[in-house]
Amino acid sequence: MTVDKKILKELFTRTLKTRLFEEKVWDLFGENIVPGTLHLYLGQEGVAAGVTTALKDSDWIQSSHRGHGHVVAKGADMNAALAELLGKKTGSCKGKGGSMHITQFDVGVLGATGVVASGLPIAVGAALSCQMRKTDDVVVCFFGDGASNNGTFGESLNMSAIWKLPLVWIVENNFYAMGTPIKLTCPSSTVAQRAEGYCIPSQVVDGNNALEVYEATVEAVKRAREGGGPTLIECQTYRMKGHSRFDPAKYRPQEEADHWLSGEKDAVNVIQKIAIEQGAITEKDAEKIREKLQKEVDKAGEFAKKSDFPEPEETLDDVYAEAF
Amino acid sequence: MTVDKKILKELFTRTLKTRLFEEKVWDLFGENIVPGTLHLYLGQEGVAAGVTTALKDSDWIQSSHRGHGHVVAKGADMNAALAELLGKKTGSCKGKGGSMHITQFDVGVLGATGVVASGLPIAVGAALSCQMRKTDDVVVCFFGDGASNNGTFGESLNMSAIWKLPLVWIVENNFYAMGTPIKLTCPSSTVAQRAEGYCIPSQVVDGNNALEVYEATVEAVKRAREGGGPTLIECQTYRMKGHSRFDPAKYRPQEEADHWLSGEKDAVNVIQKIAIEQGAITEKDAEKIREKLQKEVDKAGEFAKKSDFPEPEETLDDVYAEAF
Amino acid sequence: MTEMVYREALKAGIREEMLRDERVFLLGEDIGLNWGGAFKVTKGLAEEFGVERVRDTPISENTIAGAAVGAAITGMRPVAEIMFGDLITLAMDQVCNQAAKMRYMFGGQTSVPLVLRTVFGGGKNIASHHSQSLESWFMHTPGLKVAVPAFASDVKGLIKTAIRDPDPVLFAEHKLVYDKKEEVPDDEYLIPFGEAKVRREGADVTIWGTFIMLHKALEVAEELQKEGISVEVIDPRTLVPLDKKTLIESVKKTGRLVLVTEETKTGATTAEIAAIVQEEAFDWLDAPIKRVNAPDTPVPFSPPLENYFIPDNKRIAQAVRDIV
Amino acid sequence: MTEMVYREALKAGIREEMLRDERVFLLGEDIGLNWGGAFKVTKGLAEEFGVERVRDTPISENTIAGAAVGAAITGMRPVAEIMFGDLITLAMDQVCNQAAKMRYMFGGQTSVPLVLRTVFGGGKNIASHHSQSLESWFMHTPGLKVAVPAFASDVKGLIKTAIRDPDPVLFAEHKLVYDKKEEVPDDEYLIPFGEAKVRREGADVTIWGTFIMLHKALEVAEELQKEGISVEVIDPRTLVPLDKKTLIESVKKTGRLVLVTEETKTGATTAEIAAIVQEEAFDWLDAPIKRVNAPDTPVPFSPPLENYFIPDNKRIAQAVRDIV
Ligand SMILES: Cc1ncc(C[n+]2csc(CCOP(=O)(O)OP(=O)(O)O)c2C)c(N)n1
Ligand SMILES: Cc1ncc(C[n+]2csc(CCOP(=O)(O)OP(=O)(O)O)c2C)c(N)n1
Ligand SMILES: [Mg+2]
Ligand SMILES: [Mg+2]
Repeated sequence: MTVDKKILKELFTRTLKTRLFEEKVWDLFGENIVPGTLHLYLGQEGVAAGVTTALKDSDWIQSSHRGHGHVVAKGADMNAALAELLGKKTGSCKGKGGSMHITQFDVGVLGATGVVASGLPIAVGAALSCQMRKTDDVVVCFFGDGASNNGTFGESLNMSAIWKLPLVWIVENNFYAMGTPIKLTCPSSTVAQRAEGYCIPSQVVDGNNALEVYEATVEAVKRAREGGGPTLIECQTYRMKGHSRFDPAKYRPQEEADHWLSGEKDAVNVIQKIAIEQGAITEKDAEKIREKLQKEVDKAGEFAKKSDFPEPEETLDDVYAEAF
Repeated sequence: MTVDKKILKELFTRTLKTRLFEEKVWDLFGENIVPGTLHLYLGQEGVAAGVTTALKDSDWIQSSHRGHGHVVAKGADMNAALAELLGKKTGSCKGKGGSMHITQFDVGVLGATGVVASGLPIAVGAALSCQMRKTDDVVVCFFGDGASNNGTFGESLNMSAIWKLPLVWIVENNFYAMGTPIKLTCPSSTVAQRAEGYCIPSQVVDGNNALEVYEATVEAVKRAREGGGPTLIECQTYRMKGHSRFDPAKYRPQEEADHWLSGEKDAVNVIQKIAIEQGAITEKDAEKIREKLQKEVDKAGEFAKKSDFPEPEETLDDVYAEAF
Repeated sequence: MTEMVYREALKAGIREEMLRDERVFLLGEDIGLNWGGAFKVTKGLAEEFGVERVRDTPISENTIAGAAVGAAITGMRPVAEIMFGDLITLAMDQVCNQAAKMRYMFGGQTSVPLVLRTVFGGGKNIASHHSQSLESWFMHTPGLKVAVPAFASDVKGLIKTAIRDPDPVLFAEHKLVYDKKEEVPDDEYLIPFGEAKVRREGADVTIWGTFIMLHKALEVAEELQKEGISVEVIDPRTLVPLDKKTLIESVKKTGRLVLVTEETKTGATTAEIAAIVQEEAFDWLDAPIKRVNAPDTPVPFSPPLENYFIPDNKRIAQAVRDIV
Repeated sequence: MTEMVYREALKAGIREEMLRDERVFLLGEDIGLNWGGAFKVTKGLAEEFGVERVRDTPISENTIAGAAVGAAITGMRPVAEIMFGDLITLAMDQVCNQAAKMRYMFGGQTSVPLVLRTVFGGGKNIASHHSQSLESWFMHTPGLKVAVPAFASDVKGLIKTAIRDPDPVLFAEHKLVYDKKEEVPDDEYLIPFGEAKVRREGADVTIWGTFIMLHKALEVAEELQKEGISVEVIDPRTLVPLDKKTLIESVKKTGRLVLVTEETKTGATTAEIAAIVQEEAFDWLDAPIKRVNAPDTPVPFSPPLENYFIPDNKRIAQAVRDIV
């Protein structure tokens, strides 16, 4: 596949933006102003960037509990995203959702969810809706290696296959579910192997390489739009931090961590190198892009911090369309 | 595999016994004395007979909603089984369970269940228990093609694989889940294909041929006992009647039904022919066996009919080990 | 007005909505061509509207419910069916964590206009896994609305309201009311949620109940009239929203209240109603509120046991006599 | 006596039982070597007893629960953990249809001696999918026992009783009590199920509640004492079996009752308690029974919202003042 230079630049930009967003979250967390827990997307940016760059605005994504990166890459308003993480009234969910439910419907995010693997059935329904309404929109569903052990996985893959839904399944295989290494819970060497049982074509790609992810997604999206049904793409990647807020991830073998967390494997470095090599951007462009994004992110941080908390009574709003 | 003549005779006997039992149930149903609904095993006897003949007494089976055949083949007391179907106090569940919960723990039946696919997790736990208690018992779990679309299927197959449990998964693929043909709900041509995703060896056999089923089960049980983990066997078969009590099964294509319901495919005929050809029994033996079994079954029918219903107040018993 | 059974009135309501709004579609197990629903509610609709809009699904309860969620939030109006209420146990995450909470946890970004139809109740001798009455679980789930139509004239107006409602509705039916006949208006009509119906006026005691128990209560009221006891019978029609006003006014008039449902007693909807009434009409109560429920046991199979389990006219009448 | 936190007392109880009975084993997600349980309850046990007996599982809630059932009915004593109470939604079939009903529907043929540990409650700002209090669902499930330990001195004795109980026990914990300290007996002790504990004696009003609300109630009682209001505080310790006697006696003494739990109000356990007390102590009640619960909303994320959601000392005190 020859990839347009604009696309390469976009891939770099989205990867970096997602990274900078998460670094900001990490800083705010350090300031102790992020309530609750956090599942950072740091390290996995290549996946969200690669996937979402292959989508059009009206396509949908279904996120997981590790959702910041997905919404940012899909084009979220970062002010509203960061404000949500801080529990502010200006947050996209008015402070009701927080990290695990960070969602921006208007940019095509169906929802982030705290229940592992619960997004898969929802993605099935959304894709069915796209099909029945005769749109040419597709749905992409992100979930983790751990999620593929939950019952909804088989049910949802199957339903997507029998109805030939316009759906792309993205497994973000970061080799751990909390502290549990995938080797303990998955007998095969890839998650992708499970797709065959449902006659769903699959592919394994380097999730830290946004270009590889992009190319695989383009192909899958094309198939989906043309009525060819679902595809599963396993993106192998790694968490830069632990699972959640307070996890130092000491259970990971040093060698493994060193490999994945090396500069060479870093998602931002990987796509920056490719983009420069292929003449899509210069070192200087990269710097400029970084500066611009950093400013945006910083501004979002300020916005979030300055925003007010919701009034206590707002607890009672939004349970139903109309209160009764 | 060369199969002992005793085994052939046993296969014939169990197949026939299961058939006669179900015919008796059908008769009682005709007399309008079977309360509730019924999922007859008629037609699928080769599966239960083939599987259970490969087991020892202390091995366990987990049944489904179509459980009469499983319990009878595993050696159930037919009096208690028939009495249960009639809701009698002398039933194996004291009349509390009926057709969908027909269970005889003391002959190694873990339970029949009304919730499709709910037996799979239970089989996982029983097999884990066999493993942890260092017995050499194995667990066999029966379920339908339709059940393989439920979430517990993937969860349970996976757990059995990662822990190398002494478990044999028996899919009774009768090509329908109620009125829904498998073609509508399963994208692959076999259910067995789904086992590969979990690195579980599998095999497809003619479920109307008890010998084939037996041979496949012997191999699977051997693997399980030796610590080699689970196997999945898909037994292709067909319901002689509709799904349940009042289903005339008109939705089945005539040609398909004719094929499966022909004398040649009939589970009793198939194993009788083999047993005779291989010199395990003569025509006359077959007749004698049939007469003997018929008597047993008739007696069981009489027993069941004559038995009393439970007292209404027994409703309150057996909720907990001790009432409070 | 046309006299028809509940089942037909329900179907008529669904059909009218499907004709009115092409976004309305049905999904569930065996609801389509070959079966028409386990209780034949949807019989004929697949023929009329096609198998896309009356969609048979695999046996995947959690994904059926989740697919309804995904379709609802992207512009469709799904009416999903769970064949038996007991099987919602498999879909509780999608129903209670996703459908019910989405509007809220996303801060009002989306509506979830879906209907989940299911059927509760015993009386068919189909034992513990097919006879439960679980409506109190859903009454305890903020974000859900819960309809409990018991009469043919109500069910049509209520299903139409449910389908048009912007919030997720658990639409609970009951096996024994499907065949109940009543005059049903021919013209289009909608019954607003949250409006109870006084099914019979009386002065001495109020009976509040649901489903088949209302039919029994009306019979009991008739009997008791002969003894000079005047019974008012209230049908809530929806549990969420709950019409407290009609009930409280009735209690203020009669001073006595009997609550009757088929649920097992502890934690039933009747507990909530009792708690509310003693809170809000304490000074008007002339006697303790009586609850008539099933005992705290699973539902037994055998007819004499199930008959004992399900409250009968005698128990209802006795409860009334106990407090007047 | 040694002062220790609830978490340690709970672990000590589990550990004693594992030492006493080798059939006792633990299974759940991340309970083992790398994590020790999301709330560190099982930390160190895998090191002591090995990974076979402290078994990390895939993310498969329904199969975790079902595996516990299968193990329990074949001779083991499983203690399964569902990481968050909200996730039992995925295991409701195995918990409520299988574990709870097996003894009954099989007519007493088997016991199901398992413990299902999980944790309820908010206060950690982890939003709608990780903060619920769902105990009333299980109180409404005949066949289950339900323990609700709120104090370190109770939890050890209760978990030991739970593990030895022949029936399935839903052992509910609460996130905010894990760090509560108390003197805990050094010698082995068991606390029988169904015996409430009067945590504080008083004359004017009774408070009955669970979990963290009991800790708040005790603080409130202390405050109110200064105003001359004497409050009795009752901890049920188990909801099933329920100690009505202690409660009714207390109400007969005080004539006033306030019920306090963190559950959303409609259909909470407090509804059942209110219904019972008005039934059994109607003539002793000098005022309506007051319920203090969370509002009927999902649990919000943002701190000011969650603080509003969870009943605080002020609301409890106000409820008391309202009726004395
Ligand atoms: C159904 C369910 N089970 C357990 C949890 C607790 N939990 C949260 S994240 C997580 C690990 C998920 O692993 P994976 O799917 O690989 O995603 P990752 O965190 O690695 O991105 C677990 C067990 C949950 N939230 N939902
Ligand atoms: C979880 C669940 N969903 C639906 C049903 C209703 N139901 C009972 S049997 C059945 C079909 C099962 O098909 P299959 O597993 O192929 O078994 P078969 O009846 O063909 O033996 C259905 C849908 C149920 N009992 N449980
Ligand atoms: Mg992972
Ligand atoms: Mg089948």
